Parts: sequence; C-alpha cells; structure tokens
Amino acid sequence: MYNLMHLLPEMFLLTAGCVILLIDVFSKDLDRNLTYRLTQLALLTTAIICVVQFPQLQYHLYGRHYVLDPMAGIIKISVIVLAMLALLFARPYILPRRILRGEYYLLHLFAVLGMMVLASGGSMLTLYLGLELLSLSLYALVAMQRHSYQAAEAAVKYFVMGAIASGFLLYGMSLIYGVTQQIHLTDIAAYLAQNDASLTLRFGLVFIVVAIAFKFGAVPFQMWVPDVYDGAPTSTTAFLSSAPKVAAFGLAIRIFGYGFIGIAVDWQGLLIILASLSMLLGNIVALAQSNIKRLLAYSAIAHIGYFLLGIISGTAAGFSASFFYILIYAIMSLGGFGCLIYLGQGSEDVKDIDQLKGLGRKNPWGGLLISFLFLSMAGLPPFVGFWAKLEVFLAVLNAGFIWLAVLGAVMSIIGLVYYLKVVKVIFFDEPETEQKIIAARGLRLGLGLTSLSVVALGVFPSKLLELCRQAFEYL
Amino acid sequence: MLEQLPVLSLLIWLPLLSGVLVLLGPGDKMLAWSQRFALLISLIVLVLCVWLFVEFDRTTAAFQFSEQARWIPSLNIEYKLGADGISLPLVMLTSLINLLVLFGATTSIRFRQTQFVAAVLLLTGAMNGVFLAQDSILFYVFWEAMLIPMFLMIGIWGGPNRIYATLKFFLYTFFGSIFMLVALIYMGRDAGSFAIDAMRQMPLSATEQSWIFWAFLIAFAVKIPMVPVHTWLPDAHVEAPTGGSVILAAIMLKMGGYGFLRFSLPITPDAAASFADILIILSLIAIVYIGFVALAQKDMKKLIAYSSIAHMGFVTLGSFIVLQLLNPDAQSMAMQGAMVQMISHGLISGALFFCIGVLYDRLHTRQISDFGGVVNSMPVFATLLMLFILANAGLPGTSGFVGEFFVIISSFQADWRIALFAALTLVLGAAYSLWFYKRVIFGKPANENIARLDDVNGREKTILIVLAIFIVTLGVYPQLLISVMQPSIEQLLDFAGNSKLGGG
Amino acid sequence: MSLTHYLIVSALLFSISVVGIIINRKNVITLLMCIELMLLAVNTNFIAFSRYLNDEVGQIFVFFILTVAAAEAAIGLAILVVLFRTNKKIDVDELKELKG
Amino acid sequence: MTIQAQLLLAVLAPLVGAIVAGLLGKKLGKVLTHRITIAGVFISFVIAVNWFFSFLWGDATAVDVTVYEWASFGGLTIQIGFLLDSLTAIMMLVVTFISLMVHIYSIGYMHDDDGYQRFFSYISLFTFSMLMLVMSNNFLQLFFGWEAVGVMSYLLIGFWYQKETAIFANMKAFLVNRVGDFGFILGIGGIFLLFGTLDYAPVFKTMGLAEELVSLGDQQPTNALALVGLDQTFAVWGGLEWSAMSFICICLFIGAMGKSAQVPLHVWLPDSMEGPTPISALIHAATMVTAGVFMVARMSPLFEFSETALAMITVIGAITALFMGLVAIVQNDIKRIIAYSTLSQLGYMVVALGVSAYSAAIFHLFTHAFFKALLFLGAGSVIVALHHEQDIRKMGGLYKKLPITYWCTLIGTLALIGTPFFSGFYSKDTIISAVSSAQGGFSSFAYFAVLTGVLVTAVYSVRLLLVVFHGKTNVEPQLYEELQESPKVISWPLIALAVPSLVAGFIFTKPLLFTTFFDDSIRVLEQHNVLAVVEQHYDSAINFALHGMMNPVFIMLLTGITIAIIVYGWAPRFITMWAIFLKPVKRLLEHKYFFDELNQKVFARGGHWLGQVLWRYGDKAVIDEGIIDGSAQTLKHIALKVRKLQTGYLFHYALFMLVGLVAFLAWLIFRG
Repeated sequence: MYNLMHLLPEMFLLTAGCVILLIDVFSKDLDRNLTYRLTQLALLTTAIICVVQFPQLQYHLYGRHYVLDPMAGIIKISVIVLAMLALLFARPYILPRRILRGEYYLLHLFAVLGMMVLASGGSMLTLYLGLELLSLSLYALVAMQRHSYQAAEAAVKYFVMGAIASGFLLYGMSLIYGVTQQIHLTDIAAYLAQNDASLTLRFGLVFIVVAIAFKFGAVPFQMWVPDVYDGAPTSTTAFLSSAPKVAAFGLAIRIFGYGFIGIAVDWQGLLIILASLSMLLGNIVALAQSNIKRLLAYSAIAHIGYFLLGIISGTAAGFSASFFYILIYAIMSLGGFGCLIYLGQGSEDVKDIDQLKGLGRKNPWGGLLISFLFLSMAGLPPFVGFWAKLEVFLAVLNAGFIWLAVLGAVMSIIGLVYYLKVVKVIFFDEPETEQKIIAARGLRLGLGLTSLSVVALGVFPSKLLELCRQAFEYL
Repeated sequence: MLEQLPVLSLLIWLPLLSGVLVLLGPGDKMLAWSQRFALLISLIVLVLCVWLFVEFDRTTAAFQFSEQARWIPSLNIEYKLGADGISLPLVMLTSLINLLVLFGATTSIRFRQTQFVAAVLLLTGAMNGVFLAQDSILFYVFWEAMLIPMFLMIGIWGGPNRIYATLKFFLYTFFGSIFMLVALIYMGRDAGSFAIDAMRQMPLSATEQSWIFWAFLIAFAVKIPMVPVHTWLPDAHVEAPTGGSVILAAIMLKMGGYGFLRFSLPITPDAAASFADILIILSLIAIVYIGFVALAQKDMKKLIAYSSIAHMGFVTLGSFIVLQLLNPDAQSMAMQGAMVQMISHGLISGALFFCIGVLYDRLHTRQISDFGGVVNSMPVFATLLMLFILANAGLPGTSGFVGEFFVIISSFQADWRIALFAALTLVLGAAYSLWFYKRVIFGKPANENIARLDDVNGREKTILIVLAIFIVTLGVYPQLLISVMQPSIEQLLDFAGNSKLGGG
Repeated sequence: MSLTHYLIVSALLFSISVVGIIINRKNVITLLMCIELMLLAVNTNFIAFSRYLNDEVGQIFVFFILTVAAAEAAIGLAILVVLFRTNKKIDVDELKELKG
Repeated sequence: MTIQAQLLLAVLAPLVGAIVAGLLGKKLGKVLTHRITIAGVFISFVIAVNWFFSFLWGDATAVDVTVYEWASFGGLTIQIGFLLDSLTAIMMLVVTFISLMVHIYSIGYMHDDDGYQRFFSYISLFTFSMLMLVMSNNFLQLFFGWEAVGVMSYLLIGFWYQKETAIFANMKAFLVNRVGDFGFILGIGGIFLLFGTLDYAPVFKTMGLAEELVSLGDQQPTNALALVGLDQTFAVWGGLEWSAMSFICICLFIGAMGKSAQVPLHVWLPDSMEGPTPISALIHAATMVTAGVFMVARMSPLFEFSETALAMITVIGAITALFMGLVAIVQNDIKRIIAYSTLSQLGYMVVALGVSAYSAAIFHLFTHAFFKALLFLGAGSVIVALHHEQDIRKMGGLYKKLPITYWCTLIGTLALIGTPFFSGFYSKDTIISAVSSAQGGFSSFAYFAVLTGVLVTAVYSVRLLLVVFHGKTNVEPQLYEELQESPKVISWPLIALAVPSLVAGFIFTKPLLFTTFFDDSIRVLEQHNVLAVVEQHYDSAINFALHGMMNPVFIMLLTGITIAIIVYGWAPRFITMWAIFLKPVKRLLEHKYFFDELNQKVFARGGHWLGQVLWRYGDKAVIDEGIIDGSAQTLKHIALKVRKLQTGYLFHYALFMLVGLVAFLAWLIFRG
C-alpha cells in the first residue's frame, strides 16, 4: 500500500474542489461570495500543507510516476499563491461583468491541481495528464465571458492551437516510447546514458520541444499568445500569463533536465533558436502595439526568450536562473494585467494604452505601483526584474554564448522603449477625465502586493535566489 | 561619536528613505513641512560629508570608512561601500548640489511639489550610492536606479518637449549601461566576485579587455557625454526643470567620468592604452566641434548644455592622455585635471543652470533673443552670472581654470598638437560664454518686462553666492581638493600603467 | 504488417489532421474532427509500439489519451456553442477580429 | 615688515579696496569708496616707490618668496609667490603710479556716473591683477594675472553696458586676447615639458647655465641648449621639426601679441576706447597693454636662445610701429588717434625686444606710460569739457579755454614724438639706435620702420594738437562760451604725469639702461647686446640729447612736424588734395587695412556659420534625425511589417506552427 500522505495537497485540493462544486450548485447567492471564499480558503490550506510537507529530499513515488522534490514544492506553492492573487484580481473583475459563475473559481482550482500534477510528473504520462488538466481548465476559463465574441474567438483559437500542441506532445512521446520502451523520465535518462540517440528519438524530442515552446509561447509557436491574451477576460489573462508558465517550467525541467539531459546538445540548439527569435520578435512587435493587452502579450513572448536563456545552459545554475526568472515574470505579469483590472471602472475594459493617461496625476500611488511593475519588466534595478535578467545573462555567459547575452542586452533596450511608453502615459500625459479611479480593496491589495514584492525582492533578492538554487539540488 | 556610525550608508539611505517618507507623507497639503524635512535631511547629509572630508586620511589611497555586508551570497554580490580620494569629492559635490536644489529649485515647481522634493532626495541617495559602491553590481543598481527619478523629473516638471527629451535621455543611458552590465557579469563570473577590486585584480586577455573596454566606453561615453553620443544632453537639459538641469549637469555627467576612472582605466589598462588614441581624438572633437555648435545656440540652456559637453571633453582627455604620458608628474597633473574639472564643472554648470532658472522663473522663456539688458534691472544677478560665465570660460582664479590648465599643459607632453586643439577652448569657450552674456545681460533693456525685473531674492542670492564661494575657493586654492585626491590618483595611475597581460 | 507500416499509417493520419486544420477555412467542427484524428494517430503509434515492444504501458497510455480526448472534445464543443451564441456563425475564416 | 609681508600688502591692499568698494560701495557712498580704494593703491604705490629706489640707488637684491602652495602632487609643486627684482620693481612703480593718478582723476571724471563705486572697484581690482602679473615668480600666476587683467579690461571697456559699441568692443577685446592666451598657454605647456616645472627660478637657472656656456665656453647657442638638455624638437607636420625653444618662444610671444596688441591681434585696442577714458589711460596705454612687453623681457633668458622668435618679434613689432601709426593720421576720434599711437609705440617696444634691447623696451614702456597716460587723461579732460564729444573735427581753439589741459597735452605730445630732452626722446632714440646696430633677422626693415615711424608719429601727434587746441573752433558757440577748465582732481593728475613725462628720460636713462640695474632680471647674450653699442655713444643725458639733434631721427621728426603744421595748421586745403591723390591709401587707412572686416566676416561670422552648420547637419541631421530617430523609425517600420504576420486567421497560425516544426526537424537532420 502506498503512503498517500505525500499526495495530501493534491488530494485535498481535489476533494475541496468537488465539495465546493457541490456547495456552489446549491448556492443561492448570485454573487458567489461563499464559493469565492471557500476557493481561496482551499487554496490557502493547500499551500499550507505544501509548506508543512515541504520536501527536503527527492522522492520518487507511486511507481516513480510522481516526483516530490524541492522544485516541485516551490512550484506548487508559488502556483497556488499566484492563483490566489489571480483570484483576488478576478473577483472584482467578474462581479460587474456577469461572468458570475461558481465554475470560474472552480476551474482555477482544477487548473492549479493540473499544475501541481505537472510539477510532480515523473513520467510522460503524469506530465501529459497534468498538462491536459491544466489546459482544459484554461480553455474553459478563456471562454467564460459568454457574451463576448472576442472571448469566444480567443477560446477557439486557444483550444485548437492547444490541441495541436498536445497532439505534437503526444506524438513525440509516442516516438520516444517506441524507441526507448520507457515512459519514466529517469528511465529515459538511463537509456540515453547507455545508448546513442537515434534520429527517431530526437524527432520525438523535437515534437516535445515544440509543444513546450507552445505552452510558453516562444516564437515561432507564439501565434496564440497575443490573440488569447487580448480576447480572454482580463482576469483570465492575468492567471493564464502567470501560474501556468511556472508550471510549464516544471514540465520543461522534467523533460530537459531530468529526461533528456543526455542529449542536451540537441535541445540546446532548438532552445537557442527559440530564445533568440522570441527576444527579437516579442520586443520588436511590442513596439507597434497600442493595445496594452497585446503589448503585454508580446512582452510575454520576449520575456520567454530571456527566460529560455537560463535553460539553454543546461546546468543547475542555469535552471535556477530560469526558475527565478519565470517566478518573477509571473508576479510581474500578474500585476501587469491586474493593473488593467484596477483601471477598469465599472464594466469597462482597459485595452488601449491611452486609457492610462494621467493616472499618475489622478492616483499617484496607483500610477507609481503600476510603473514599478513595468519598470521591473524592463529589467531596471532596483526592481527584481533586474536580478532576473542578471541571472539569465550570467547563465548564458557561463554556457559560453556571449552573443546571446549581447542580443538579449540589445533587445532589452528595445523592450525599455515600450515599457517606458506605458510609464510615460501614466505620468506625463494629461488625464482625459478627472475622475479618480476607485478600486475594490481586493484589487488594491493585489496590486500593492505584486508591485511591492517587486520592489522588496529587488532590494533583497537573496532569499528567493537561494530558494531557486535549492530547487535543483537533486538534478 | 560619528566613528561608530555607518556614515557612508547614512549618506545613501538617509536621503533614500526620507524620499520615500516624503512620498508617503501628506503630500502638497503640508508642503512646507516636507520641504523643511528634506532640507534638514540634506543638511545632515552635507554635514556628514564635511565630517568625512575632515576625517579623511590624505596619506593613503585605500578605501576609507568602508562598510561591507552580505547581500546576495549566492552570486557573490556584496553590499560594499568605501570612499577614496576619487569618490569623496564627488560625494561632497552631490550632497552640496542637492541641498542647493532643494533649497532653491523647488520654488519654481508649480505643482506636485512634494513629489519633486522626494525625487531630489531619492536622486541624492542613489547618486551617493554610485560614488560609494565598491561592488560593481551595487554600483550598477544605483547607476540605473537613479535614472528613474530623473526620468520622472524631466517628464513631469519639464518643458513642452519634455517627453521626447526624457525618453531620449533614459534610452540613451540605458543603451549605454546595458552593455556595461554584460561586461560586469562576464567579469564577475570569472573573478568569482563582483567587487570592483576583484575585477581590477583579475587577469584579462587582450581580446577580453577590448570587448570589456568598449562595453564600458559606451556606458560612460553616453553618460559623460562624449561626441557622438551626446545628443540626449541638450534635449534633456533644455526640457528639465531648473533643479533637474542642475543635478544632471552638476552630478550625473560626472558619473561617466567617475566610471572611466573607476572601471575603464584600472580594469582594462591594456585596452585603454591601445584605444587611448580614439578617446583622445573624440575628446578633442568634443572640445572643438561642440565649442562651435555652442556658438550657434539660441536657447540659453542648450548653450550651457553644449558647453558642458565641451567641458567634459577635458575630463576624458585628461583621463586618457595619461596613457600616453611618460612623466609621472604630468600623469598626475592630467588626472588631477580631469578630476578637478569634474568637480568644478559641477559647481559652475550648476550655478549657470540656477541662473538660467532665475531668468526663466521671471520671464518664462529661455530664448536668448528674448533677453537683453538684464543688468539694468538685476545688477546683483548680473555680477554673479558674470563670475560664473567667466569661470565657464576658464578664467584663472576660478575653479574652471584649474582642470583645463592641467589638462592642456600635461597633454602638451604627449603631443603638442593635442594641446593645441584642447587650448582652442580658450577662444571658443570665451566666445560662446561671453557672447551669451553680452546678448542676455548687457545692453539696454530689450523690453518692458526686462526693465521691470526684480533682482535675485535672498534665497537665490544665497545659492549663487555659496556656489561662487566654492568656485573661487577652488580656483585660488585647489590644493584643498588635490591633496585629498592625490594618493588615490597615484594608485590609479599605477593600476592604469600596469599591464594585465603579464609575461611582457 | 510490420511496425513500419503502422507508423506510416499513423504518420499519414497525423499529417492529414494537421493539413486538415490548415486548409479547412469553413467549419470549426471540422477542426474538432481533425484534432480527434490527430489523437487517433498518436494512439495508433502507441499501440503499434506497445505491440512491437511487448510492453503494455503504451496501451495504458492510450486509455488515458482516449479519456482526455473525450474531455477535450467536450470542452471544444462547449466553446463552439459559445462561439455560435455570440457570432451566429462558426466559420473559421470569420475568426479574425483578434489580430496584429 | 618682512619682504613677503610688504609684497603681500602691496598686492592685497588694492584687492581689499576693490572688494570693499564692490560689495559695500553703495552703502559707503562715493566719497568713502574712492578714499578707500585710493588708500589701497596708495599703500601699494608707497611700497613700489620704496623698492624701486632701493633697486635703483640702494642695494636691494632679487628676492623670490613663496606665499602658498597652489597645488602639489607627485614631485611637482605649483606655488603662488613673488619674484622681486629690478624688472618687477619698475613695473610695480609704473602700475601703482599710473593707477594712483587714474584713481584720483576718476573722482572728477566719473563724478556723475551711476557706476561710480563699481568703477573704483574695477580699477582697484585691475591694479591687483596687474601687480599679480608683474610680481609673479611662476608661469601659473603670470597666466592668472594675464587673464585677470584681460577680464578687468573686458569689464571696464564694457563699463557703460548700455552702449552697443562698448559691449561689442569689450567682447572683441577679450576674444582677441584669448587668441593670444591660446598661444601663451601652449608656451607654458612647452615650458612644463622642457623644464618640468612652472616656476621661473629653475627655468632661469637652466637657461643661465646655457648662457654661461655661450659666454664662457664660446659655444653656439644651439650647442649650449643641447648641452643643458633643451634641444628637443616638435614634429609639426610630416617631417618638419621645430626647435622646442623657438616653438615655446613663439607661443609665448603670441600671448604677448594679444596683450600688447601687435598686428594682427591689435584689432581690439582701438575699439577698447569705448571704455571710460581713465581706463584707456590706465589699461590701454600704460599698464596692461605693456604686459606683453614685460613678459618677453621677463623671459629674455629664453628668447635669447631663439633667433627665429626674435626675428618674428622684430618684424611684427616693426609692422605694428609703422603701419598703426599711419592709421592714426586719418582717425578723427581723439581717443582712437591716441590708441593707434599706443599701438605704434608698443610696436617700438616690441622691436626693441626683437633686437634684444629688452631694457630699452622696458624703459620706453616706463616713459610711455607717463606721457601716454597723460595724453589720454588730457583727452579725457577735453572730452569732459565738451560733454563727451570725441570727434576732433568738432573741436579746435581750445587752448584758451583749457590752459592746463593744453600745456599738459603739449608736454605729452612732445614727449611722444621724441623731442630731445623729453622723456620719450631718450627711450625712443635708444631703441632706434639699438635697432640700427642690430644684426638679427629683419633688423634693417625694422630700422626703416622705426625711423619712418618717427615721422608718422610727429604727423599725427601734431595734427591732434593743432586740430584740437589751435585754429578756429568748431565747437558750438554756446558751448564754447561755457567751456571751463576741468576741476582740480582732473588737472592735478595731469600735472603729476606731466612732470615725469618731462624729466623721466633725463633722470633715468643712465641708471636704468647703462648700469647693472636690469642685470638681475634681463639676460642678453653677448652677441645680441646692441645696447652696449648705444652705450658707447652715451656720456650724459644732455649730450645724448644734443647728439640726438644731429641724427636722421631728428630730421624725420622735424619733417613730420613741418608736414603736420603745413597740412593741418597752415593750409588745410592740402587735406583735400591729399584726399584726391592718395584716395586708395586713405581708404586703406580709414579701413585700418580691413582687419576688422576680415575678422568680422571671416572669423566671427565664419565661426558662427560653422557652428550653425555643425549643429544643423552634424548634431541634428546626422546624429539625431539620422541615427537616433532614424533607427527608431526603422524599428517601428519593421515592427509594423512583422506585426502583419499575426493575420488573425487560425489556419495561418497552424501553418506557422507546422512550418516551425518542420524547420526544427530539418535543422535536426541537417546538423546530423
């Protein structure tokens, strides 16, 4: 009999999800206050369990389908925290927009569950299941705004593209399975240690790389990103752009770091292409955006480019750099979309950059906090985005790719242009209306938390950096 | 009593935290109190600086008042501060100028004054941080962080074309410094530590040095600024509010020069020596070309901005000419010249921008053609401006002379033709400075408004007189500054003269 | 029939499904069918390998894929319904509002 | 009092006076202000007199004192200090005496001016600067004084800042001076390179060594230089090399050309007449403009070793002496006439320097200071009387109304043209004799120039005297009736200056020129010692003067006077004939050889034009619009293009993805 205690967080979350689903069905409350609170509570409890059970060693459990190690622990905790923050933002967003369904919260729970499974996936099967659980929840979340055509269009695009991507993933997995007769990552690694990688196997790897790149939204598999970010309800975008990236990082590390470290040369080459194209295209096209959601989407693509720089190095230090990067990015992105929710008064959607005009005058603090987020995305000290950039540059220099670091540096100049454009609009332009932004407490809290954490981590990044190092002790 | 305190940290964090406090405070409703508080803080900072200056051991090149603490152990990045003869004068300059800005330049700000006060405090802290940091990443953090308040300062309180100017300023500077960051990371990786001293000691091959040198060069050349990456400066100066211009000109430009001395020369001595020719030529171009360009300016601030570029040409010339000098006295002289020029230019250009601010506050125009005959209604102001203008033109007896004199005289030893071009500043500097003065100050009152101008008030007078005193003191007795800097400069020359390539 | 034949079939199926998605510009439902086809191609692969390797893991994997495919189809159809409700059309080439 | 304290007091007294007058002038009121400043200058004057006579008749020896270390690093110390020797002493005397006279004179001259206190502050400050210059014991301080007097001159020329011409002139003066300083600072750079120090003492010590080698070892000067290690050369262009010593001397002399207004850097001096007349007397006649002459004399140990530089000095001086005098003939502004005369006289001094007759140059400087200051102050007296009328065509017949002014001006004029027994005669005749016996380059041309110059001097000086004081008056009758002699504060300084103008030559020629007076400061190589030749003809002042009456010089002088009397006094219609026959010449002279036009069009406008072009096309077009904005535009353009990839069509997205996949697979295959 297995000791199921290790699965406690996942099991608790699943149970809680089901229970809340039931409660929600019978709930008379149109505002779904109870569901919301219970969801947050469930997430909080899960997080606490994760913290309490934080694994200090690496465990391969349940027929080695399930891995519990510091990386998984950190990913889970951060995913939960990000989801909670996302819900904090989502609550005031969906209230006036009639997306008021208990499912909205529940889908978050299941997505989180998927991500937790993904983080702990020890075999291709678990990884696939986790990924699908996550993806399916996200498709639904995107489509939640039932009266919005754009949301529906985004959902279709996301769904179809996502399905193709998971088809690729599976196809790749099947090829790998066929060559190695293994689905456990440790076994694949062992196989690769003894045998040469056949072309078929490497083909399989390419398919998997493509699927992962799709999940991250790296060029040339980024096409869905701007459209989905743009079309989805902003609260969903906020969630979509943060936590799943962290989970996808888990997937990438399980595949690259644990499974295919033996043929690192192959995926490194692919990742280099992905990274440089992403940095180039993301930054340049973002220049041309006047829709802030699309701007953030392209910036996300660019950030993925930087993020990949760490993985390219293929070392624990590099992975931890990327890990740090993606965690930081998730916070910034969450905050970035969160601020759009903060700005939207009533059921108005903030999409145009011009809608930020004069915010610094009307709401100095709001303006300042939002600027912190954008400046941090630009990688300016003393904000934490700087340390993220520094880490990945360090990693890529360590791997000997100086030109990549230089490319990243040049592109970050272009990146600064559009981030500054946002700050400019906030502080320098005249407001179109004198009406102050009045935001719900939850929103203010969420925005304050994200942007202050960007500052606090910027001044004292050391703890988080060490945590990220710790995650790869068992590589 | 002060020995027990981490004075250097106080110099950085006192203004930084006070800046945050002012931001958090009650805002414009209690503006007077915020201003008083800010003044008090910067006064304390200045007093601390004076204490440093008094206590400073003038016999050693070692870092003094050092502080060290763990910051990011996983990356070997430390919180490491220290003052030597090169940084101390610059810190003093920063503290002085910022105090004066807080004292004088806030009156011309018409809205969101508290935020302005906070921005100045934040700038003070960050700039002190740049000069005191002994860890390269810490240095970089302050270096970049400082951009943000300045960006906002120009963008919020600036002139009509402020957005273009401030974006240009920010992007230019960032463009420069990002390559420096890559270089720093590259070295920090090999050296195992990001401490500047470790980088200085680490061996670097010729190729590595070249790349690193260029990365640094872009960063510092933009900041100082050198031709041809100088065009952000006139725009930024013109659009910035008076206080912003003063800080920009007086302190921010110095960071470029400081960078050359702290990074380029000691860390990549061989590359510096092999590229010195280019730097010298660029410096001379700055002196001559910009001198001519300044002549053509119609806007007062632009004129002074261009003159700043020309003056900073002496800093780069002095810093890099040492690599072509053999006589140690001449080397010291050139380097001293560069340093004195930095401090002096900080005082003089600060004063000039204050003066332009005084005029702007009264007439709300900066076009030279809108002025004329100001002396009739503002004699005291005219007198003080005369002093500053002459100092700007390098009149002996003012600090403006010392640096230029040293650099010209010592560069003669490398090649008299270098001195020849450098000495053209005597003519060009005088030409644009005095022509400016003539058009603005002399003559009959150009119009009704000028005839009715009020002379400088007590506050303005105080600021200008304080600056005047410093300018004259340094001109008459530069030894005051030189004695502080000499040991560090000798050490720096030693570093710059020692090849890292080894073997021979 | 050797393994290769199965693999070729599945590769063909896979290609057809991908190409189907690309060349179909009319009905979104066709897309759903293509996606299903793609998963079937993968399943074929897994089963062929499983048989060839004498390893049942592949077949188990297929069960999971089938399950997930069902869920995916459900979600897909739901989205389709949403789309139809807002747009009254489910043509693929009508989906072009989000671009740039 | 120690020597150092005395010297400090001499320097600081005017400075303190200036500061007090400048800062507290308005509070102190006019009377107190001028008392304080005059007291300051008077203190300096007393000290100067004391030292001058101790050098002349006492047993004072050269003293070198350091006041403080201005800068010191490595092995180098740059100090502020004083070198007190005969040259300093005589310069101090000239400066303080003229300054004192001008201070007193200004009480009357500036009486009604609003800037009264400011004026006194400026002239005291000028006195301080000038003293710093002449008393310096090092190049730095010399340069300080050099520039400081320039600034004071700038401020004083533009004293009436509402006058457009004045503020144009002062800027011009400063800039032209800066051109000179440009050379000067390069010279100092060369000194530092050669000697590794900025103090006089070590420089002169080394040069003294070289001189000894020349005089004792019978070495050629170039060899002597090589022996003391000063034979470096500077690459000029291609293979061309210049001897360092010549280079330095020429550079230093360029500085002197600026200050002492030698062609072609003379253009500022006539314009500087826009300033108040006392200033013209003090700065632009007696003291500051002679700083160049002083400096070359001070550097005589260096200049002696550069034949090239000396030849250049000779020719420049000669040109200035002759051609500037010619311009004076056609001028109509009373002060400008005197200004051109000053230029010409400075030319004489410079010629003297060029032929190594340094002490003669200094002596002429000495006498010229008196009579030229006198002339200017006399002119000032006329100007005040006529309510600021400066055009001599509107004067005439003034001798009856302004007797003291007339007599003093007469004395000044006679001294200027070199009438025997007057001070100018002694100094000028010495110079001409020295030039006649000189061997260096251009000395024959110089002789021709200085000789002709005598004639020219006589013409314009007598013209001035005749047109202003004699003949029929052109003053408006009413004004003429009201004319009266200037107040005592004006006339007393005139008298006080007239006395030395009369007797200085008589008294001082022997002790200054033909004793060892200057031996502690001025060095002359044996083969250059032209004054020794002159000395052979000199036995006493009276005989020298009598002998002078049989010279070609005297003939020239008489001719000049005669021409002037005929043309301007006796038969004014000659002027019209003159104008017809010599029209092109007149035009050339009236336009002052087109120097101003050249400067204005080529340098001033050219510089401004160049600035415009560089700014428009360099900064704005190429860097800003081309590179900066251009790259931004290009990027934006690319961004808009690339953006089109995102068509919005799902099937394009899928295709893109497929292409990506295929590309990856292909990459994998091809890289093997």
